Amino acid sequence: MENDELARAIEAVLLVAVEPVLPGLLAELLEEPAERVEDTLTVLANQYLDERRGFVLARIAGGARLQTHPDLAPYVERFANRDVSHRLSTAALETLAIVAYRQPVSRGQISSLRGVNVDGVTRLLEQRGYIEVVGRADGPGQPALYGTTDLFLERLGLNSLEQLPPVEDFLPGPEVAGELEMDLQAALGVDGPAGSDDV
Amino acid sequence: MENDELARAIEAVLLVAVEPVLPGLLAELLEEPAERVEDTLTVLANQYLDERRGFVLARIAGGARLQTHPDLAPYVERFANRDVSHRLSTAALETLAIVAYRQPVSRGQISSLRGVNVDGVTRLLEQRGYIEVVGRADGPGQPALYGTTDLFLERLGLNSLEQLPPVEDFLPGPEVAGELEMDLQAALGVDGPAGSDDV
Amino acid sequence: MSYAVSTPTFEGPIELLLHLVSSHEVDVLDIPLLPIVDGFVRVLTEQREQIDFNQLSEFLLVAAILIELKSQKLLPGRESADDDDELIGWDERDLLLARLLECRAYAAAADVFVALAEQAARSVPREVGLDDGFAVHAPDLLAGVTPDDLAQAYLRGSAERPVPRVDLSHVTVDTVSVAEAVSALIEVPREERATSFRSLVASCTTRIEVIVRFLALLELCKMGRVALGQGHTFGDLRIDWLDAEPVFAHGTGGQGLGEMAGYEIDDYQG
Repeated sequence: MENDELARAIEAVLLVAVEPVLPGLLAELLEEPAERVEDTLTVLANQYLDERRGFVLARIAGGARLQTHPDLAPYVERFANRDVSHRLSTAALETLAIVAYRQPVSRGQISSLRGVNVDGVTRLLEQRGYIEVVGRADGPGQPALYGTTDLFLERLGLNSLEQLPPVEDFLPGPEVAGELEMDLQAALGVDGPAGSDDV
Repeated sequence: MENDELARAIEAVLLVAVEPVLPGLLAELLEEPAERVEDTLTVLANQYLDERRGFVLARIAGGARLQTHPDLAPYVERFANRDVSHRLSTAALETLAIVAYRQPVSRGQISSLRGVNVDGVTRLLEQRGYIEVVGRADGPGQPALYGTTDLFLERLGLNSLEQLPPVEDFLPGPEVAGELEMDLQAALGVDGPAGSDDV
Repeated sequence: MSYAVSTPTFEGPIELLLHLVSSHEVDVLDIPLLPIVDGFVRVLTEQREQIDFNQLSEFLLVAAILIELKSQKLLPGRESADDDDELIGWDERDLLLARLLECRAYAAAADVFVALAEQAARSVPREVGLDDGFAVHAPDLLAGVTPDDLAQAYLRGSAERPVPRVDLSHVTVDTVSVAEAVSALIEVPREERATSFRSLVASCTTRIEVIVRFLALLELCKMGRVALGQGHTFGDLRIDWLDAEPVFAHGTGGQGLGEMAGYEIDDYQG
């Protein structure tokens, strides 16, 4: 791969990566030697600084990640306070509930249960301190396993997870409940569930 | 704010946004006129293209967002496990097309056009977040009127509905229309339209 | 292969009859339709072993058009109607053709949607969210969410998405009227003055019943018979009966609530 192409590919991968990406993983993905990847990361990091971009390429725990330039924190803060909706979307609440009842659980498991990609939602929940990584699964890639936090219990006014309402008690069954909810929302003309995992 | 600083601030906000950011919100956050924000977005978008960056600034559903350059899809796909399992059926796609071009439209209207009951299909599209209730028709029962959502635009990579090709472009040419007419005559087992004398 | 009819004014294939009627060469009022139908039924009975279904459906279509044309002619107030309006058979067909063409257009548009979506999917958006240090500024997203909300969300979230298995679109659904539901709700025996929506619909087996019951509740609310409340966004509806005794439910004379409800709901405006 040409230098230019390698830099572009790395940039693209970093743009969508939720967690810091290890150079070894990049090397494997792009089928290039680790040193070349390291060199390109350095080149990109310097380029962003020289060009005074609004973001930097930071090295975190050995991995590489794009993040905002510290200078611009005031704007990012304003955005954070302004943009984030004041309650969880249906999709996010469902994801949180799955973590609460099924913990420890991996993103992949949640995703296959919910039928959509949940990376963005789990990250949001993790950032807010409602869930955290509590371990690693065996198997390929050792995916992170999530559980709920003390903050989560506190916010819900619970002393322990055992105080969560038992889910078997709820009638009618889950499908019916879900459908009813949706039909009623439709009947009421209020916003239905987003259907995507956007928050 | 200087041009350069404005561009950096916008870049930083786009980096932390999880959905397209409306220029109006940027203008408000950065306390700059909307036109300047628009201009800066254009400058940034062109800059990324000229510099052959690995990402682009795309305009989606009226907002701006950073996304990977389509060229790099092979690498990005290997990395990000994109959710492609949700292919829509032909029936769902055709219904979606009807909603997109005739919105606001009721289930009854879609159904009489397609000649079949479309309750299940509209429900599915609503669940996926591609369509939503945008109003109520007058008349008995005040049936819900559907329109497409921002997610629909997002999935199609469009900035607005105006970017959809005009539906007239898709109307079959005269030959197809003639053939259909003949099929129809065969199906109905009657002769040609009144006025022809070939009895 | 078509069915030949024989009437005092016309003899020949039934399609030809339709054509002549449509082109005003034969007045449909001069054609007695009953013998035509009877004759066809007789032929059918004779061929019971080997009914030609094409012929059968063609006959039904043409006969239906003729009957419609004739009934329109027989109805008063249609004399001034446009000639075009009388050619209902052709109109229908043109409408059908227009509809088919439009559907073709939408099918082609759907193909373009797929292509656009495929192109768009080649670009992956950044959805990483805030950098770590910024989360503290965001408001508490769990405000107002109760453990029960969470349990419900779990059930919704882990429920398999319903997959429609059988296409029932050709089946006529029994209609449930809002008026009936209003009467039923009024007559529901109740020990307590308050209940919840979920418990009210626990016995419903279809969605339409639930929806109708919901509309009936709204109707009762409008009439001042119940008060509705929803504590919070994900919550159940709380229903308070404002009259412990159903006032008109068993009344036979005068204007019962049921009748009144029926009357109002016929003009239901939400």
